[in-house]
Amino acid sequence: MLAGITTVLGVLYALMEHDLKRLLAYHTVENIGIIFIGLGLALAFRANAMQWAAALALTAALFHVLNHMLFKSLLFFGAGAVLTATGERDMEHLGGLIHRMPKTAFTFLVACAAISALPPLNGFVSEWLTFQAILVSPQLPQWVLKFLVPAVGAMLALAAALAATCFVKAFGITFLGRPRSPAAAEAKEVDRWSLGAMFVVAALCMLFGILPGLVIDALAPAVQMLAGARLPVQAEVRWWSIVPIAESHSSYNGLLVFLFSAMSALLAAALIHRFASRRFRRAPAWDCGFPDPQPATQYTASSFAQPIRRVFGTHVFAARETVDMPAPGEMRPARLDVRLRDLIWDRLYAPVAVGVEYTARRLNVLQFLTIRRYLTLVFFSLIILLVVLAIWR
Amino acid sequence: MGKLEFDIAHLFSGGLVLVSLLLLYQDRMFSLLRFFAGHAVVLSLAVALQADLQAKPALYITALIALAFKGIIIPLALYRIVVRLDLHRELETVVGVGPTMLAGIGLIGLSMIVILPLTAAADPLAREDLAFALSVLLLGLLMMITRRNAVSQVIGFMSIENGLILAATGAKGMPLVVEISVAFSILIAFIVIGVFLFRIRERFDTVDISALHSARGEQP
Amino acid sequence: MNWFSAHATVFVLAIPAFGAALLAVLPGYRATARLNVMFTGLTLLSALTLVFGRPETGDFLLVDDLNIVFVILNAFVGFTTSVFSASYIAHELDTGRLTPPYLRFYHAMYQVLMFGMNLSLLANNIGLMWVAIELATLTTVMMVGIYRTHEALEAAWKYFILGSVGIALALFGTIIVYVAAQPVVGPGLDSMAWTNLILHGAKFDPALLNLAFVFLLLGYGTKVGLAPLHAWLPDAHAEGPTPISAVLSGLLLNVALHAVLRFKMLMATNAGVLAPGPMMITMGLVSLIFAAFMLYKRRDIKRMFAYSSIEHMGIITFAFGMGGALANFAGLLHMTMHSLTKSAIFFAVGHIAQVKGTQRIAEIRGLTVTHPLLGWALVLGVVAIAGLPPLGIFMSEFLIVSSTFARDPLLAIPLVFGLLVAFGALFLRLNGIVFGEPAGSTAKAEASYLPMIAHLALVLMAGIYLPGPLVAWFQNVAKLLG
Amino acid sequence: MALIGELFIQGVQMALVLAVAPLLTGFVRKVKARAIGKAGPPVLQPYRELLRLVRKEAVIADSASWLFRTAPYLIFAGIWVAAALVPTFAAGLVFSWSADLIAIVALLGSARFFLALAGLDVGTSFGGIGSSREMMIASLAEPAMIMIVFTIALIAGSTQLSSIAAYTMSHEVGLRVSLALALVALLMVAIAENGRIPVDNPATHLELTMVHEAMALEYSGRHLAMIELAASLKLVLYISLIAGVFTPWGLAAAGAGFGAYAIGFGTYLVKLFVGGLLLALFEMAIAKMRVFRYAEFLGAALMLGLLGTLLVFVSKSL
Repeated sequence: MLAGITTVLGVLYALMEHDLKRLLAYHTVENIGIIFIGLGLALAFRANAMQWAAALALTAALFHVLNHMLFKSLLFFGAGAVLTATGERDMEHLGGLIHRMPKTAFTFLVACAAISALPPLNGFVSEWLTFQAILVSPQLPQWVLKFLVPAVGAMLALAAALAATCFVKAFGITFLGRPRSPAAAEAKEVDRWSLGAMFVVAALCMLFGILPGLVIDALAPAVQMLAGARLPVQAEVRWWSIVPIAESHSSYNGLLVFLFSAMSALLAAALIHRFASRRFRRAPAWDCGFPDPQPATQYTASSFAQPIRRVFGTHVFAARETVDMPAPGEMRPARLDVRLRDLIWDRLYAPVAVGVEYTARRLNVLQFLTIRRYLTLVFFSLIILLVVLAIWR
Repeated sequence: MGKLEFDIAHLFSGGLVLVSLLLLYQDRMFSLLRFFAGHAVVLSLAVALQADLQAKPALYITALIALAFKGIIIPLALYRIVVRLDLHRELETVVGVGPTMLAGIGLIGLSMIVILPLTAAADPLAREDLAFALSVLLLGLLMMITRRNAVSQVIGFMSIENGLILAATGAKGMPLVVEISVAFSILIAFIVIGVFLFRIRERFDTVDISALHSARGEQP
Repeated sequence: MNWFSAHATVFVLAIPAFGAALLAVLPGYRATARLNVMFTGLTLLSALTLVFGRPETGDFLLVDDLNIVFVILNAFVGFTTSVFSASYIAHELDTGRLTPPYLRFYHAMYQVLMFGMNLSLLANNIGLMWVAIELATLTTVMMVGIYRTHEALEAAWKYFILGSVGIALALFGTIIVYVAAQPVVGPGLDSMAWTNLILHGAKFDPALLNLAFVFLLLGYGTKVGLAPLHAWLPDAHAEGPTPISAVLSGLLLNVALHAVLRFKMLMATNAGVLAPGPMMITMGLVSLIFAAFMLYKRRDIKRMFAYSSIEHMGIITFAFGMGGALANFAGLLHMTMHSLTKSAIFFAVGHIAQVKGTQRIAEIRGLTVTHPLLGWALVLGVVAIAGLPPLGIFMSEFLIVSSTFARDPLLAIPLVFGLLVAFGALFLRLNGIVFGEPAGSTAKAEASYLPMIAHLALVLMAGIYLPGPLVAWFQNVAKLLG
Repeated sequence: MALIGELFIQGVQMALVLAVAPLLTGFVRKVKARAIGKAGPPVLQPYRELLRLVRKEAVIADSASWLFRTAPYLIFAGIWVAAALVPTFAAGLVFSWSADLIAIVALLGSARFFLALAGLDVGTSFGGIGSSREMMIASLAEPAMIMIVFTIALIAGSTQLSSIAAYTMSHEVGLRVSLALALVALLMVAIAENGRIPVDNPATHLELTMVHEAMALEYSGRHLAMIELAASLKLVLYISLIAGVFTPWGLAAAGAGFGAYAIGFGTYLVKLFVGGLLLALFEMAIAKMRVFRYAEFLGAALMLGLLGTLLVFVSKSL
């Protein structure tokens, strides 16, 4: 449950973040949350001796660990590339990078799609598995779990959707549109090696998404160890689709989905190019008739997040938007400032942190005792045990 | 085993407990040393008696070590240390002597409660010995934690160890007793040397004052 | 091979003993360092032969499934550590923290330590075991004090005093066990031999056994470093040479734990005793939670990881206290994993301390920038020690937690709580050390990375895939533990 | 041979949804026009529009990147594949097991993902508005959808559309509260996702209210055609999804004879017709709401879905 909350909050804060790297960091929180959902379910199942379900949940968790490793590192590569190329981390000053560094943009796009759990990439598979695990959870006896698990599922879904939003923002604002700063305007593509690395990882993302069965089988021994059971061997399921429980129950075939989409996209493109006019002409953006050459008029990260901020804002961030419009005739720019005070932090985490801090400080005294006092500790523990012994019978 | 020997053995081990109580009572360094010598003597007597009863000549060695090493050498050495480093001649106690004594009585009671209700499977003498040994041990520990002087703590430790040897000898036919007593004597030698090493500081208390920690960057 | 494995125990003991004697007289640290490595290597080899066949148990020596695990682990980590220390110590010599005579002493002591630990693991006699553990303790005391700095001496002194009290308590417990056994088995060495004790344990006087266990738990628990008997541990780790910290955390604690386990087995044979489980569980939880909180305020990196050792010892004790095949299995696994991981971490920390010239966390920053390999190795180590998948410790911790949930959910709550607290602390600290603005020298570390990497690789491998035979073996041992 | 046959059927279905999509859109428009007493464009108007768009040259903004040009095809592909997986006139199609409801939801999600990116690509303020609002809607609609999927899947014991359909056909499901809730929620989501009134108005280009249109604003020519087609495909998909899950009657079983397929075909067209009719009337009946009311609208959907799931969870245990 806590995992669920963490997940959603992580992604929400990420959504509010301009700093590319900080955004990614918040997302790590989210993904850890997802992983812990898996682990938690696994524990619950295991405690109720539902080995196969535990195996499912655990596989999902481990798979997600793997995926997260992949696409998060890819994202960080990308962010690093952007940083080296432009020296900017604030998305508000980026934009239009796709023209300057198309390859980086491509890999980053793959990573974004993967982390937003879009098929046919790997992120989707692990999330799908987690959902499947949630779907078997009504068989848990505990009532509390019965009510918690669907909620967690909802949160997971919410998180996934928000993640998509967040990465549309991340990618859109960073790579698309028009450069918002000279630095972004003359960015250079990064060197061949880092590009190579990024492409390799991206390829892995795709591979794991398309042929998840292999990964699941690879994870099987560990799962077997922990959950006492394992998922059915995926290798010989027809056409490399994955079937966690039973085919009638649920199955997913990354390969086919991938081929399908690829085929139909190509088909459509081909048809269009065959029969339709292939001509096109470059022209300034139309923008409903009032185009504005200034890049500043573009949608920015914070304005992108604004609707979400409105929706969740008041509850989660205690967001305060203060617009001060200059009185007519007054010569000063209108300014909109957004103050986010994340309530959850204040209400939930801060007290915990304070408590831990306090306890730590209290206990820390024990580091500075004299040997005699330590001996006293030993002495008293001895006495206590003896007394226990004495009064036992 | 005759009644008489039993009583004598009982007497000795009981005497040992008594002496450690007296050790607890001391507030002068030198009297403490003397009493400790007495402690060792009583121990050696008890051990010798056991050697006789169990017909294990090896135990005589233990008795001898106890007598010579702890009864004479160590006290003298400590005496020299005290004089050489002119430590405080009176012992600083953490808790007053009175409460300490009460606590000591309580500990003896505790050890009796713990040991005596044992089934009679173990022969009575062993049980007695165990009970007394345990109380000696606890008293020694109590002494270690209620006295501030390094010397008195060393003595506390040695009385613990006397208690152990008493127990070891009390257990019929226990092997390795001699070896153990030798090992312990070496240990104690170490400790005494340690006290020399730490002559700069005469108490354990001052061994790790926070100054050190700040030097080590551990002080918050 | 058979003949060899039949006498393996002799070799396992004789080689270090001989090595100690030899290294004590040989001058020249390079040679001695190499010899040190060689001897530990030989010990490892002869220990490995135990897998193929085991010698029959004698009056003094005993080989069974339980201690083979410990012996091999011991020999292995001892070997890698000696490899590490060879280069490490050389560096210490260059920086003038040590002088050749001390070094000779150091190597001799190292062998003595190995001897002591192996002896106590193989001992079939509770008295012998006691003596061996004390031998090991005293040697480590000297090693801790080897730098002769104010703090080192103080740490050694603290270790020494607390250790000796522990010794005394343990001995008393041993005596009581003998007293309990003597009427049944009869006087003499027989009633100190494990084989007999386990055999006749049922007929012993339960009350005596209880009493004995209390003392043994406290006595050896001091060595294991269970709170509140842990006081010596952090300083000893922080002030001693890093290889010794590694050996302490990785091995000596295990050895003491092994003793406790033996006595727990003895207790298990007797029906009348009050279960040792609750005591161990309590102490384990106390140590876990206490250490977890202590992690937050640490300024000294080695001391921090020392506390993390306490924490893990708590977990392991807890697991064994829970008992039952699964928990025991998890405990064994966790112990193995912890030894490997923690020694690897200490290797890394040793390199760090050498290149940065400080152990203060505040002064170690941005390691991944200045020393990528070292930094990431540390990250991996800490990730492992914090129990994140897919590394080995995650597996064991998961097993412990889940079995606890299955058996006694109430106990699981403090357990998980402690784990989370420790988790937070570790990552709080790690963040600063590894990432953040780089600071301190960027000098290259001379010492060899090999042991560290080997350990981490093993841990990773264990996390992903455990070989079947090993699992079977551990499960078998777990059953043995009852 | 059998495989060929199945593949053929699959192909037919894909072609069918593709062919039917513009018709449905046109039909809805027509009905709406009629309802307010206009003559309205002919039903086949959408086809003409598409053709016209395809013939026209495409105008691309200077600041547009390769993504801008590839996005339409990706979007189209995503939705088409999703639509192909929904049983329209026959269940248990050959590829139906290659993805389940969750996958379908996710596919739509990816289509949306790219559309939003495309909206941002040119870097105009309207595109931005569009995509940010779209994602906002999505971020609520998707979980609601997942919740609905949960409900259905838990009742049918599968996330596999064909088997769900089979389930609802075979068993007397009866009136399950949770199913009803799911239906309502699904309708709301469908409306939101297809950008119909009250959430969005496909006809408007009034900048403050448009969502979907805003993203497609910079598109023209064949790209616009693709997107339009995709949009109407989506509509078909949702209607046939609802039909397939809640009213699977007449659905031909896998490998059934041609007659069965014919029946299925007919019923399917009827279903679409009815669906479109209802949609149009619904749109007539109510007014567009403010952008930030969407949250409540979809939040309600989400809550319904969650409630449904909870009910199932509880009832499962009883």
